[in-house]
Amino acid sequence: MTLDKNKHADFYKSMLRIRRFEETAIEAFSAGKIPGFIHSYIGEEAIASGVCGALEPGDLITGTHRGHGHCLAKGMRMDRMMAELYGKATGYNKGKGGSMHISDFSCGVLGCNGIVAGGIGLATGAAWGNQLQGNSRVVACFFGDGAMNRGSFHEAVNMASIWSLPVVYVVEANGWGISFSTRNAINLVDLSERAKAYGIPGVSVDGYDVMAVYEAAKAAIERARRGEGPSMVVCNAPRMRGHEEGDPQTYRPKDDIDKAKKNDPIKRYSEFLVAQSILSKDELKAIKQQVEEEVAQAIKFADESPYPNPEEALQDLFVEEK
Amino acid sequence: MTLDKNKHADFYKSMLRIRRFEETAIEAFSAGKIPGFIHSYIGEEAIASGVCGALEPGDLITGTHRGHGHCLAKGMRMDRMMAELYGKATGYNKGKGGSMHISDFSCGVLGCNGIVAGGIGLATGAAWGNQLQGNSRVVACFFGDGAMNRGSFHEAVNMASIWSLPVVYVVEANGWGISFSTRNAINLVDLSERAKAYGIPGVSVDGYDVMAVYEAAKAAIERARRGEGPSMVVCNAPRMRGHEEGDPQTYRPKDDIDKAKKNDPIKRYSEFLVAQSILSKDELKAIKQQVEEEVAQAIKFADESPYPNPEEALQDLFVEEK
Amino acid sequence: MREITYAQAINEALREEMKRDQRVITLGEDIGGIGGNFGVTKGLQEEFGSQRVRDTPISEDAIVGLSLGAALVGMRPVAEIMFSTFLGCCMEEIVNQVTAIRYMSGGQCTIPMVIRTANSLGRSGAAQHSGRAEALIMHIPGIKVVIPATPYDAKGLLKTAIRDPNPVIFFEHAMAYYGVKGEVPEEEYTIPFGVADVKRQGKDLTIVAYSLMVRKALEAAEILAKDGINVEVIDPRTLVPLDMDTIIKSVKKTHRVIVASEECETAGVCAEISYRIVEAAFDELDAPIQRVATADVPVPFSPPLEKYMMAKTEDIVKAAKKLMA
Amino acid sequence: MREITYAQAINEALREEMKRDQRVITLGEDIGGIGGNFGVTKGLQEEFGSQRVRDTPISEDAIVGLSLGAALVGMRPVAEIMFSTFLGCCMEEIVNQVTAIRYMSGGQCTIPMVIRTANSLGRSGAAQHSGRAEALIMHIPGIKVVIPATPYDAKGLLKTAIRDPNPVIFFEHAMAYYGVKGEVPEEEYTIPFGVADVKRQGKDLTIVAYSLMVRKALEAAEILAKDGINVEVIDPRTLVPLDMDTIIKSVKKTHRVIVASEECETAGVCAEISYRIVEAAFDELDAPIQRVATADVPVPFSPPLEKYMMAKTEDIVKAAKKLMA
Ligand SMILES: Cc1ncc(C[n+]2csc(CCOP(=O)(O)OP(=O)(O)O)c2C)c(N)n1
Ligand SMILES: Cc1ncc(C[n+]2csc(CCOP(=O)(O)OP(=O)(O)O)c2C)c(N)n1
Ligand SMILES: [Mg+2]
Ligand SMILES: [Mg+2]
Repeated sequence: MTLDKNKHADFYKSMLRIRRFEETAIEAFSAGKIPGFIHSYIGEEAIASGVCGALEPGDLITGTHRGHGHCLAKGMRMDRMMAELYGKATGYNKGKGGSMHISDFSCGVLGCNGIVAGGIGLATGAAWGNQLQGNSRVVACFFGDGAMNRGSFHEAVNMASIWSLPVVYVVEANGWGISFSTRNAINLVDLSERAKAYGIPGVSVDGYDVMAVYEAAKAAIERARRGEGPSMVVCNAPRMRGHEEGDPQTYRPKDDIDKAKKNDPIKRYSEFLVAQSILSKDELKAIKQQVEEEVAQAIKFADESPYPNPEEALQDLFVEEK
Repeated sequence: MTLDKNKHADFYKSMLRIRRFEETAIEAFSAGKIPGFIHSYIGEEAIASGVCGALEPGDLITGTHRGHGHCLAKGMRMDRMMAELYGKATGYNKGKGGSMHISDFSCGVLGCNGIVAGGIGLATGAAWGNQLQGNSRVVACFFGDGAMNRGSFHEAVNMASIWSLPVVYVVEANGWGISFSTRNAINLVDLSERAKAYGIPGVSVDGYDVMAVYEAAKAAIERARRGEGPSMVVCNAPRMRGHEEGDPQTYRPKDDIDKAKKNDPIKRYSEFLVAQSILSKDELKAIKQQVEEEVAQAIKFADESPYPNPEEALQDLFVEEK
Repeated sequence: MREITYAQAINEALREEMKRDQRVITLGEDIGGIGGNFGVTKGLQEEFGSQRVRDTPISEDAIVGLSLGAALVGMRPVAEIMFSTFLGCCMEEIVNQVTAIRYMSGGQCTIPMVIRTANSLGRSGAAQHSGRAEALIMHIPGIKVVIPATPYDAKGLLKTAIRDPNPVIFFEHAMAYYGVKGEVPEEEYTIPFGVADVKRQGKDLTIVAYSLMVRKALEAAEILAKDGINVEVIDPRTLVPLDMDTIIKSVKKTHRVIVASEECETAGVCAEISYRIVEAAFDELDAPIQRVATADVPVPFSPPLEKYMMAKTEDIVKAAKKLMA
Repeated sequence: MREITYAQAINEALREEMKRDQRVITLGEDIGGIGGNFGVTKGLQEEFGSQRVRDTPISEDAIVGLSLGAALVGMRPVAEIMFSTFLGCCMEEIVNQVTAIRYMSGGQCTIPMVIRTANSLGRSGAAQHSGRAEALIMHIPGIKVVIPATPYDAKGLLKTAIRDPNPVIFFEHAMAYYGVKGEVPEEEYTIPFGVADVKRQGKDLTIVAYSLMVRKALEAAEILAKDGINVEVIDPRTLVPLDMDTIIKSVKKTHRVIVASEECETAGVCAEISYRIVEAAFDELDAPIQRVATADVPVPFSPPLEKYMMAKTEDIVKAAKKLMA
């Protein structure tokens, strides 16, 4: 597949937005400005960027506890995301969700989810709703390799298969579920084999390669849009950092981490873009500049925003009927 | 595989015991003597008989809501089973379990289970316990084709696979989950394909053919006993009666039922035994006679047994420590 | 007025709401082909098609999970979980997803979905088919809990549930489906949530009861009437929201209360209602509140055992006599 | 006496019981490689090997299901469910299997298993990581419910739990693991179930509190002492069985009660304890029981929001002043 220059620029920008957002959030977290936990998407930027790059604006996604990348790639704003991480009133969720639960329904982000596999049922249900409404929307459902062992995964994927629902299951195979190696958790060399249990197509791609992810996702999304049902796209992308910030990864061989870092998907991609003369160094720099400005502005916004009024804790449970 | 005459006689007797127990229980149910529900095992006799015929005495099983056959094939007594169905004090479970929950731990029956897929986790855990104890016991875990879509199935089978547990998953593929056709519930022509999701062997056999079931089960059980891990044996055996007694099967084409009945596994097997001169008609008759006596005695026992004292309802919750 | 069964009332509510609003869909095990395990949805698939009335595999977690997703994109799913004991199979979806997502989102979305399920004590279903799960759900914020006793209430409340923009769980009772009949008007009506119904007026003693326990409370009231004890029976009908005003008004009149339910005794609905009565009307009480509930054991199969451990009419009568002594 | 953390106390109990009895095994997510998400099981895998200390996939239903099966063949599994909100993922196993199988079998088998899990309100975990699930489990017959407040209680009760031939759920608290320290003897000891501990003697007012709420109750007692209000703090330590004797004895002395808990307010443990107090000591009460619990909403992420909706020391003080007024 040959992609035009703009697509490449979009990919690069998307990946960089994620990387820089995460790096900045980690700094703020270390400085004590962000409560709770941070599961960074560093190293997996190509996955969300490639998949969301293949979606149409009306399409929907669900994210995970490691969900900042999903949100950004789908087009959410950095400032309101950062504010949400801070627990500020100006955050997407008014401070009620935090890092693991950011959502923006107006942007098609049905929510990140702190329960492993927690978004799979609802993503599949959204696809069902779309099918019933006869629209052509597709849902991309992100989850980790660890989530493939939850019963919720199994039940939802089976239902999507028998009802030919327009959903694409994107497995972010970073090789780990916290400290437990996926090699020990699943007795398969190629995780996409699991798709066979449901009679749906499954494919494995290099999750560090945004173009490979895009291509596989595009095929799966088009298939879904044609009404031919769900597919599974396994994106292999060795985890570059700890499970969450603060994880010393004592359980993991050092050279495994080093190898992952050496293959850094953004570094690789930018070198490729320049080497292939798709984008010049200056063009990349200009993109970087935009991203830096956005990040700086996001931190400023989050820093300066107020906390919600404590009494708001009791709001937003039920819709009050008029 | 050539089997000796005694093995055939055992199979025939086992299948007949199940058939006649069920027919008799159905009569008693129609006469209002049995409370609750009856999910008869008629048509599936070859499955439990073939599988349990391949087990050693110390091995364990778990059954389902359709579990009388599992219990009988594993060697449980008809009289105490029938008494349990009646809710009598002399029943295996003192009347606390009833049809869907009969168990006999001393006979290796860890219990039937009224929750679809409810026994899969505990069967797998029993296998884990056996593995830890270093004994060579195997667990045969029975469940229906409908149970394959429950999350509990998925989680437990995956765990059995990664830990190489000595358990054999026996799928009783009768084509239905109540009124819902398995063809509509699972997008696979051959259900044993699902085993691929876990990297374990899966095989499909004619569930009306006791010898085929035995052979497949034996291979799986031996493999498990050698410490090589779990397998899945799918036994295809079209349902001969309604889901439960009283089910008019309005949802099912009549010729589908007729076809199942025409292939009656016991009729087929007895004809085979005689045609191949393995057992004579007289020998079959003698077995029949024994079974009739056992059934008559079981009904008499159940009829004459007392109900439990009402206050016993409050016992057996916790083990009281001495 | 015509009399119909509890099952028929629910069937009518579903049919009318599906006619009224194209977004209303329903899904669950066997609900299409045979109208559900209890025949409650009979005829709906013929009328509305197999898209809007969907038979599902045996996958309770996905039934609830998919309903949630469909609700988030604007449908109004009604999910059936055949027996309330099976709620354990989809508890995560209820606890962490259905009840949490709107709140976590800061109010961005609405989740107009209903989970219909059946309690089923009293039919020799044994431990795994005799659920009473209302207390578990009542403890989880973010879902309304409806538990009707009569065909009239069932129909009017189910219509309200389907129109509610929030998650609602609707507890039916398997013994009521064909065992309880009652007057239901031909004309359309709905019943608001949070409005208790005084099922019998009285002045000596208040019995708060819901679901099938209302019938037993009324039976007990008849028996007690013969001893000159004049019982008021109040059915809250919805546990969330809970109409304490009507209950407290009654307590202020009678000064004696029994709270009766088929649930397991410990940490259930009865305790909650009792707490709120004590909180709001401590000085009005002439005696401690009596709780009549089912013994804290799994449900046994054998009829004499099940009968023994269940909350019964006689238990209410006994508690009343103790209170009046 | 030496002081250790709550986490260390649990670690020691596990280590000692695993040494004492070969049948004791433990399983859960990340419990081996890193000693669990909270480091509570640190060192156990090194000491006892990866067979007896098993890392599992993310499969809570199977963690509990397999534990049950292992218990049925004579092992003594201790399952860890990382956060108590995840109990929704294995609720069916708890409701219909673990708590039912012995009873359904007519007492044929024993199920010596423990489920360890962590409540975790108060650390910005937001709705899905701030569980308090004790009320849900308390309502289900067939499982003992243990919920210790101090390292001493945690160690002694966990040892008892592991030796108990029945299913036990053991609620720890993530904020206590390293936030609560206390004296724990070097010598072996166990604490029996069903024996409440008087954490502070007093005569004016009884506060019944458990888990992290004990600390807040003691803080409140200190504050109230300055106003001359002499508070007794009782920690039941186990909710099933529940030691009402000790509570009632205190009520008979103080005639005023606060029941305090971090759980969601409605239909929780506080209501149950209150009901039982009213039932047993109605005439001893000088005022309605006050309940101090957490607001009926999912837990919000932002610290000021979370702080606002949580049951706090100040809330107890306020309730006490109201009671004493
Ligand atoms: C049901 C459930 N169990 C356990 C956890 C705790 N937990 C949070 S993230 C995580 C690992 C998830 O692994 P994976 O799905 O591969 O995602 P990754 O973190 O690797 O991106 C676990 C076990 C949880 N949040 N939900
Ligand atoms: C978790 C759960 N969901 C639903 C049911 C109701 N139910 C009882 S049997 C049955 C069908 C089971 O189908 P299958 O597993 O194929 O077994 P079969 O009855 O065909 O032998 C259903 C849905 C149940 N008992 N448990
Ligand atoms: Mg992972
Ligand atoms: Mg079947």
